[in-house]
Amino acid sequence: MNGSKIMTIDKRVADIAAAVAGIKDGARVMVSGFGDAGNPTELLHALIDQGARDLCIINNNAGTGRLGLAALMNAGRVRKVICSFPRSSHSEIFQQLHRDGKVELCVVPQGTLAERIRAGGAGIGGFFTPTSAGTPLAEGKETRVIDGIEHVLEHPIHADVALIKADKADPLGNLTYRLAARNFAPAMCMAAELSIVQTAKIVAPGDINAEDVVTPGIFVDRIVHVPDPISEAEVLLQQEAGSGEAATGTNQQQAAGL
Amino acid sequence: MNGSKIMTIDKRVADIAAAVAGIKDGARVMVSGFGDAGNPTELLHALIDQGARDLCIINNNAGTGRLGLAALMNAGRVRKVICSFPRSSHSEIFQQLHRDGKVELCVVPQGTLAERIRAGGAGIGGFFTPTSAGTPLAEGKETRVIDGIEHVLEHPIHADVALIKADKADPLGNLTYRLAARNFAPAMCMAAELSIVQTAKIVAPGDINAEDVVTPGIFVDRIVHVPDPISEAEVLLQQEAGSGEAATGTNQQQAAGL
Amino acid sequence: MTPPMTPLSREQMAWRVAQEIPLRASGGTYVNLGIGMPELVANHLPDDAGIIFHCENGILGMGPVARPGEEDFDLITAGKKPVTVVPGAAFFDSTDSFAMIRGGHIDITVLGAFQISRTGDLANWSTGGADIVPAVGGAMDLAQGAKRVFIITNHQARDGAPKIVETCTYPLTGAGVVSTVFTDLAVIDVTPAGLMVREILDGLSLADLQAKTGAPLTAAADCPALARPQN
Amino acid sequence: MTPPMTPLSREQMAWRVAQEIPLRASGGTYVNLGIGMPELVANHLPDDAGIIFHCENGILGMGPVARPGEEDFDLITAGKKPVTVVPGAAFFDSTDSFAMIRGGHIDITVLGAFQISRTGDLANWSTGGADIVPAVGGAMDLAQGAKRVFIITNHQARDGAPKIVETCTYPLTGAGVVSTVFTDLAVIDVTPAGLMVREILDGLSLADLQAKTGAPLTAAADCPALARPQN
Repeated sequence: MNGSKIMTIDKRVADIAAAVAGIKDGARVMVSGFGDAGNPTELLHALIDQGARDLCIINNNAGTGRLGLAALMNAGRVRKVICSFPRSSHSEIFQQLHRDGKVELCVVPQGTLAERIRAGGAGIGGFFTPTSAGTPLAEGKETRVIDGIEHVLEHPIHADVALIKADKADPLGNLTYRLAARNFAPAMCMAAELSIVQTAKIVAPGDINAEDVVTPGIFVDRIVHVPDPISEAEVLLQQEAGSGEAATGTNQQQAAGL
Repeated sequence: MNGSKIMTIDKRVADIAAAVAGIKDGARVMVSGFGDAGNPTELLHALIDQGARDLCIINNNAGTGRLGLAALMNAGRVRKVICSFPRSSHSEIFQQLHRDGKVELCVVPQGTLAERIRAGGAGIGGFFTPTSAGTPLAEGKETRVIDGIEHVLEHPIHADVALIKADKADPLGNLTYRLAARNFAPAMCMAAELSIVQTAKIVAPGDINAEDVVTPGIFVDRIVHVPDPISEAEVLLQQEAGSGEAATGTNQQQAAGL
Repeated sequence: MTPPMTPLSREQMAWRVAQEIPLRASGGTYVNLGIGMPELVANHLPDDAGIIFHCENGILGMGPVARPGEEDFDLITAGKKPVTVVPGAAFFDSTDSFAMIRGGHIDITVLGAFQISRTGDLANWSTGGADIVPAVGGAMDLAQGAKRVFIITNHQARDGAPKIVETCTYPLTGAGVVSTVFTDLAVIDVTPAGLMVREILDGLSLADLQAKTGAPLTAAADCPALARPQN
Repeated sequence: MTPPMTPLSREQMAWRVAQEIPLRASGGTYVNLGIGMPELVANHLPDDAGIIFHCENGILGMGPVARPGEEDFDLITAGKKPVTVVPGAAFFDSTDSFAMIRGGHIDITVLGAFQISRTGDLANWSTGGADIVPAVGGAMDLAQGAKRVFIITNHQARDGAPKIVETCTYPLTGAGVVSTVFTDLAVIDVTPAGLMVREILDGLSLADLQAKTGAPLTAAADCPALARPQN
């Protein structure tokens, strides 16, 4: 880093345990990612080690394979999932827990989910959307015909914590993301009281062109450096090629086994 | 440009007259810019030459100095302005027209203006915001107490046309903006039926890193190359320094005099 | 009367849908393909056709599937398949991606279906079974938001039940959203006047088609034969 | 009783406000300064204080005013002044900028005022005169959205009328939004129990201050003197 005058701001924490410190039982936790792109797997494993339970998870999916969100659910820490698509391939852990009545499910259309999260971050008290009008997902919701089209009133989603995977971060919390790994991360950083980011690269202030910042630092609270994040899809691909180990559990296991 | 396979998409038009062709009398026209940053001055001058009148303008301000939006208003083409701050310094043309009852004014809080434009582009039928609750700007509007806080229901703003100033564009319409010249442009590109962009630089597809695109091409319809756009603030600065000419009117005048 | 031709195969149905997508528009045609059979439509569109594929997870300018060994799992489709992008692609977040969908910026979406009603209601996300975990993804947003909704589906379910029905019995994805239904037997437009058969499998009578359909169909006397690829 | 000291100058008031802004928080303090007197507050904050200035037109990390000859009119403040940025700055569009303001992400905004009511109502955008073009800008968003709203203002208007009043007579900017009022005579917190004088100009009695104020004030018996810079 340099001696720039704004270097008194430094949101980096020492390690991944410090990153998830203080997350409370019962917390509402937003988790970035769509499929395998943008999952904060190491933060989720640290949350298993940290011990918080009775969590309400907000994510596009409901965990796949055995790592990350699936591992957190398998550890019995999740009470409820708010998501758009819990039935991805390899989502057996969630499906079993849901069938057993151990995890509650709230399904939200993906665009409504994204917009509700943004509304939470942007101070919007509610909004009308045509999406889901006339469908079972609108049952019990206020509706209104606007310009001849039936709309559903949707409410903002806030969270106590967001767990986010970025590609680059500077100490002020300015972030960029790789390719399609961006998805829900920017809106979740806005909507959570405490935004915790694992980033593959840490750069000096100014190294991200100010015009290219995707998430401005105002929406970020803690940064932890995870230089080589695990990808479950890559693990599965290696397994199919016969070259991989079974992937399981926590960061300790990950450090030992993978 | 290259021979890339997507080059059948080419939103460039031959000249600035072609850029504004077809704008109808009575059109709702969004105009990017905040102060002097991001004003599509050449497009506005082309609109004077094009002749459309009885226009409803949506902009953060209401024109300053004698160029661009102020020139359009001075030419008697504007029926109504929807904006947040019409009382900038050098806004004499608008103020006189408004006092004379020749231009109607609708003042909207700046954040509500931005959010209403985004709502227009994003298919939101309306939203609740605490901004303006309890003030004269909420008079006649539906209100609702949400979580103990009074909110005002605000409606989306759509437009027939957006006139936009960008820094870089590729033929597909992907855009970037300089510094703080971005302001209202991305939301306006989303909310207008026809988005017309003047850009200082035209680059080949792929020359803007896909992660750094600010306005994706789906929101853009026409692109015109204006390599060296005029800045009224720079003109004024030069005048103060005694080195400039009086700035006036249309592109022809601009080409002749400046 | 000639015996009916073989119904269209999945690839032939995808080819037929592709014929309906405007090519080489200088302003581009923005298309979102749903997961499953709709993805096949891309196989039948020329490379330089001016079509930009949108992926709900934040991509404009999706290209071909990634070659083995070149997969990058930060670059996947809505169906979670590793993919590539074309020059001039753009990445953006989920709120912008769904602003494109919900704001009416996607010209055409191609989706599968469990059922389509006479008035264009679509059911394609849930069979309503208590034993199935419900999962909607972006289906409701696409059905409601795209300018035109094309459905690609077999005319009948595996058990022979009609998929085009008077009223959907499965949970709705959207009400009155379908533009055109492309089946293995016909092309049918949803219009204010009801379901209009635009093309019908060569050798199949309207009465035959009606017998496989759960809602009333109308067709011109000179209704053309269902187009199919030459090879 | 000593005669009252000279009321604070504009720069001294700005200095006093600056004392209330948390410095060197490792997470940063995000501050938006309104146009006019609030801008002076930046003069009294050290460069390395961990404070990030937000401009409503789409900047985080505003730096000093641009030097003559180095102005770039694509890089201006909300007050349209050419400015600079610090390393680690970010640019964004108006919707994101106001999401920061309206979503409660700005720690402190410093604004001017025509009137402040006993319950923290703020009037600072219009005197309601029919001859004046109304112009609100981002004032209502800032007043409603920032975590804390600091007001910097002379205690009385030029004609001697109190600016702190029982009920605002000018059009409101926001209801119940003000946290603290910093005047040339006092620092006054808006609390559920009413207006609490936290500091009062040395030598000025509470009764004197109350006489210049249009709403009831309360103060502790040992209310400290209004702090002012040494030089």
